[in-house]
Amino acid sequence: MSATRPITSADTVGWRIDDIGPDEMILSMGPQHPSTHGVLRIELITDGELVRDARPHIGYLHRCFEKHCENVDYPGVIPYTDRLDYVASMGNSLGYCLAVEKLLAIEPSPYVQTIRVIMAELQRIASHCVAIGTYGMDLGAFTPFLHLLRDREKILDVFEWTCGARLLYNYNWVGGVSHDVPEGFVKACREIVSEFDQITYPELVNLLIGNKIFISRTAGVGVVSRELAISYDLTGPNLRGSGVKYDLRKDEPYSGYENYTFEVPVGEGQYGPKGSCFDRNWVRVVEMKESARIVSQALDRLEKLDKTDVREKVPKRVKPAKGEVFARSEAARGNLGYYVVADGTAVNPYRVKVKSPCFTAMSAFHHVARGVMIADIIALIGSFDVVLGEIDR
Amino acid sequence: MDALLRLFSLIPGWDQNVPAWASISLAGLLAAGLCLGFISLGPVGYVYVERKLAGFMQDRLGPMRVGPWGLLQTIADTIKLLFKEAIFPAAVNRPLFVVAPCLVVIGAFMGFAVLPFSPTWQGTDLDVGAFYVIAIGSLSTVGLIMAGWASNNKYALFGAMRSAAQIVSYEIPAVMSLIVVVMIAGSLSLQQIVAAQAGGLHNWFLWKFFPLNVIAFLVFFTATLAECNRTPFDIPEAESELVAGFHTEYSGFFFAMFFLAEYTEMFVASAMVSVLFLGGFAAPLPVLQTVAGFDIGPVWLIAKAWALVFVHMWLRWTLPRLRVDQLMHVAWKVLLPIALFLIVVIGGLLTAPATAGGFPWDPWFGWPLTALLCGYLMLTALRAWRWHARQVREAVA
Amino acid sequence: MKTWFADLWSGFYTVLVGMDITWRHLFTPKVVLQYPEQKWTLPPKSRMRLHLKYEDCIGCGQCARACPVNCISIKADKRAAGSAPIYAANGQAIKLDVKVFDIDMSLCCYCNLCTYPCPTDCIYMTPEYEFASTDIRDHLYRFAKPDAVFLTVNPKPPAPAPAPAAAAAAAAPKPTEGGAA
Amino acid sequence: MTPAEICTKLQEKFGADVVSALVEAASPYVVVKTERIAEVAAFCKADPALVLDNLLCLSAVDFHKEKEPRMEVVYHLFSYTHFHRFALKVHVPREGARVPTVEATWGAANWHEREAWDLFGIVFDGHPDLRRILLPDDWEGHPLRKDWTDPDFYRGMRVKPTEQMADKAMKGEEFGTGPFQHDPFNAHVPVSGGEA
Repeated sequence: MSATRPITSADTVGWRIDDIGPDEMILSMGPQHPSTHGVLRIELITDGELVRDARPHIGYLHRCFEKHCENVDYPGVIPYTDRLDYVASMGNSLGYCLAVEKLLAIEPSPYVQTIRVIMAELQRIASHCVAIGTYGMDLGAFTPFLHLLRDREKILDVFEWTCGARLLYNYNWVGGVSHDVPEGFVKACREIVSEFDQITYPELVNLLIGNKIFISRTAGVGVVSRELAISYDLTGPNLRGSGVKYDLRKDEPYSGYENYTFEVPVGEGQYGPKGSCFDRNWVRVVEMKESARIVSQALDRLEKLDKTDVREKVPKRVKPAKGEVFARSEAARGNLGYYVVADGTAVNPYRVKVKSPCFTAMSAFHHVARGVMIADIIALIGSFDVVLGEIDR
Repeated sequence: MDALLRLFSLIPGWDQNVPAWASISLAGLLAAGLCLGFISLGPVGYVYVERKLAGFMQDRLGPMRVGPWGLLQTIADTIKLLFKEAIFPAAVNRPLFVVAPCLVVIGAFMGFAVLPFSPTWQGTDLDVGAFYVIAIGSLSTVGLIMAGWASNNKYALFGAMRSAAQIVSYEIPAVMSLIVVVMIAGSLSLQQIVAAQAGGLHNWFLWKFFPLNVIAFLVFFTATLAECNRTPFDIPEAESELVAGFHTEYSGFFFAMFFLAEYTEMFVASAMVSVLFLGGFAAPLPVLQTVAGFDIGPVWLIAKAWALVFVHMWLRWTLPRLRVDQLMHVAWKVLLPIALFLIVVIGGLLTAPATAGGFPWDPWFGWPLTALLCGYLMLTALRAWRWHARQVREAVA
Repeated sequence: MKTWFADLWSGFYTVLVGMDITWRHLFTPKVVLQYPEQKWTLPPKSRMRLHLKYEDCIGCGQCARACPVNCISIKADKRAAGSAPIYAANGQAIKLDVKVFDIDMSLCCYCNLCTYPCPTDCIYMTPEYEFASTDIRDHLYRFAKPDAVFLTVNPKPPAPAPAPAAAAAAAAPKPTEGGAA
Repeated sequence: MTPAEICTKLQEKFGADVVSALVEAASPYVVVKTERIAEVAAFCKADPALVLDNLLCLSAVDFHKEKEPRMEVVYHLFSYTHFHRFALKVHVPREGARVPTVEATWGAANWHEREAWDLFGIVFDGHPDLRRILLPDDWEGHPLRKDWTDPDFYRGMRVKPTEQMADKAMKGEEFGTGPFQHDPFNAHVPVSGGEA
């Protein structure tokens, strides 16, 4: 089996003909492939339908986010963070703001924190809607995708109503948020949440997740063991799918997450080994429900809190002292870490490094992809729920 | 063809002046032309219906732009496809690349030769009609493999290999459950199979040996679904895995031919299912067989076939697709044992004198069950409508 | 054997459950908006095209500095000595002649950061979103009108309370002229 | 364990190889001698009191303006057993930087190190697959270094951001669509007319 031959840094382009065995074939999947969730390229060595080895190539969407950050001021970075994980922008900017606030030692008011929590959780629902919907589509079920997008649209409507944009919000600011919630926001959110709980969630479970074909396509496929998950720094639903009960919202609460009661779902391995594609998706599905729970609690809290100026703590000029901070937050796709270094002299960050959850998830891909079938490769990419904007940055 | 011949003889002096071979040839050509028209225009309708259904199931509207409610959308698409450039990638095997879609269409088209639309409206009543359809149906496999090979594309090759494996595997449960029907009818001729089911809904083979034949029906229907490459068995095209499978490299008119073949095959398969299990051109009530003295058998057959095509579409927009090994699992380990079991059991029942004509309760199940199914569907539809109305009321309030 | 039957049944049953759901969705309300005929009512905060009330611009360039993608370019000169003093709507004296105020909407990232530092609230985002074009140059909006007669501008400094003219303008945006033409 | 305890433990084990430590700040770290980082990493993961089994982030920072210009590689670690966090740092020279790989200890380091090589030019000795990851394979230079300047051309295409249309308009130039105008391979592409 020549596929296991160590790859030297000399062959940079890809596998060659002498890397594969007599019955094997190199299949290049992507960057223009319907199911690679953007522009991911995967080189596969296949023996018929079986995948012997896989090698992901990333970078097709690289925009050098980190270089951008060094050239704009601290608030100017936020629009760029929105474009990292463009499916869940609220979570990204929240993570960045938390990091810079830690650097500046600002604590936003509880009112602002509650708004942030509502936004982040609504965004998580919207993001998981896309994740599960596209996952269904990867497996050939088109209908759940559009049912879920219908719900996502409602959430985006609320976002647009609040901050003026549907996808790239620039809503979370250092020390606050850009706009206060509009009149009638609480009622609209409650409607969304109740509709999600009563209609979308049961329908999703019956139509897609409970379907025997879906189960047999996902259960037992792409099993990520607990050790592999931790070693490769899989986070968020990918980690919890492997049975590690770790959620930053619970274990390192930020933005007042300690005030809400919610469960942290973990993969239970109902239909096969723990850590399979099914478990990862199951965790996402249950997480949507828990997020809806958090949203309704946060809405209660928001009604009780006194309205404060949401830009009260926003500094006129963000210029932190020399220092560095590594802050993590639980974005929709996992732990999003920002490592921000300030040199104390400039209004630009000296260095911003993003630890994106998709990047690390994708780095474990080749371990899981060995020995599965081509159709499972699609299922696997979808179950890691990667967004190439965040991998390539 | 018989009907056409009879029409000819209505013309005064035809029989005297035109030799028999000429009128038979003319009738054959005319029949072929009719079928060709039917299969070319049919997909226009199916595609529209499918897109509308998909839209409605997904809370969308489907095509709405071209014509009222988008009625002319598929016609516009067809025109576009016909006038589009057929692109030949540099490395394709050109002769095979061109022949493949033709073969696929021919395979789909030839099934029409034996489909009985009424006692007289039939291309020809072959003695082995049932097997003919099955045999011809797998001719398209050759076309698919050719297309996949000639495209010189790894994805197309995968699609071709998958489709070969799939169609060959699903022939077997299809034929096995077909044998059940053949045993009951005592003939392979489609005319005689339909004739054995005449006299009302309770006489359909679906309700014979209740509930054994229902299972046979499901097996056969599933197998035809797989032979038409429809979801959940659409792995040869599997657009999320293999881009477009065997027709990845096709464009323009050649792509349209694959499309045509797929929908034609769907119709032929559904018509076969209705001939074998749902009485073919026999009406559910004998009274409905003729309207003003005219035999409306073709209408019944087409209606039944379309109902089954609707189920095909319904399934497609509901289910995910199976993986290739699970597909084989379903064929060989699920459908085939069931079909074999049914052959043994029903064969045994047929030889026993007490049950040679079916179970005593057979006539009593067809009507209530059909009514129950239709009633359930209507009720849920009504509930959904009323829910809609309530939503509108609340929105207004 | 038992799992075989269980799998068979669960496969059959879940298919039926799924079909039931899609059947019901055939009759449920549709959520489609047929765009050119039906249009969204955008919320007033919508961030679509940038607009500049040129009459109020004092040429301070804070918006250009705030822009993370540098889509605003401003060139301003000192007003000629002795020319009559003019003021923005909120009473700020305009001391610079804004010669060039170009916004390249093909670069804009719609982040709204330029509007916050503006001292006269003269740059704002309008809910107008239909400005797609086949030529990228049509997205260069040039707001500077060097020969403009400032009809709306106060000739004198206004009364102490500055009129919230910009806020009113943001609520009811007028169609913009200018642009590339 | 608190950062101070972790630091003491590391100092006990590695002595002078732990160059310096900052444990009181918000983000505590120790600086380790570059050659020993792989051993320190293995120890951090294996020691039952530490079990820093998760590499949260591996980032490189280019301090080019310091008195002695250097680059730092920062390892943010986390333990799923004890739920504590810690950071290791190594200092490397800006030219010819080499750091032993920790890929054997934490799988996640594989791609992070490739990224650091790609964007900073730090070579990780012993890395199994040290290729460029984000940039094209034939890219020259390492763009996140502070002394990086954009090249003018990459494969005949203009790399530098074209001057903004507005600037060009001010100079009275025809502003085409960037790269196409200057690209010899695209010289035949007409720049569509239009008045601005």
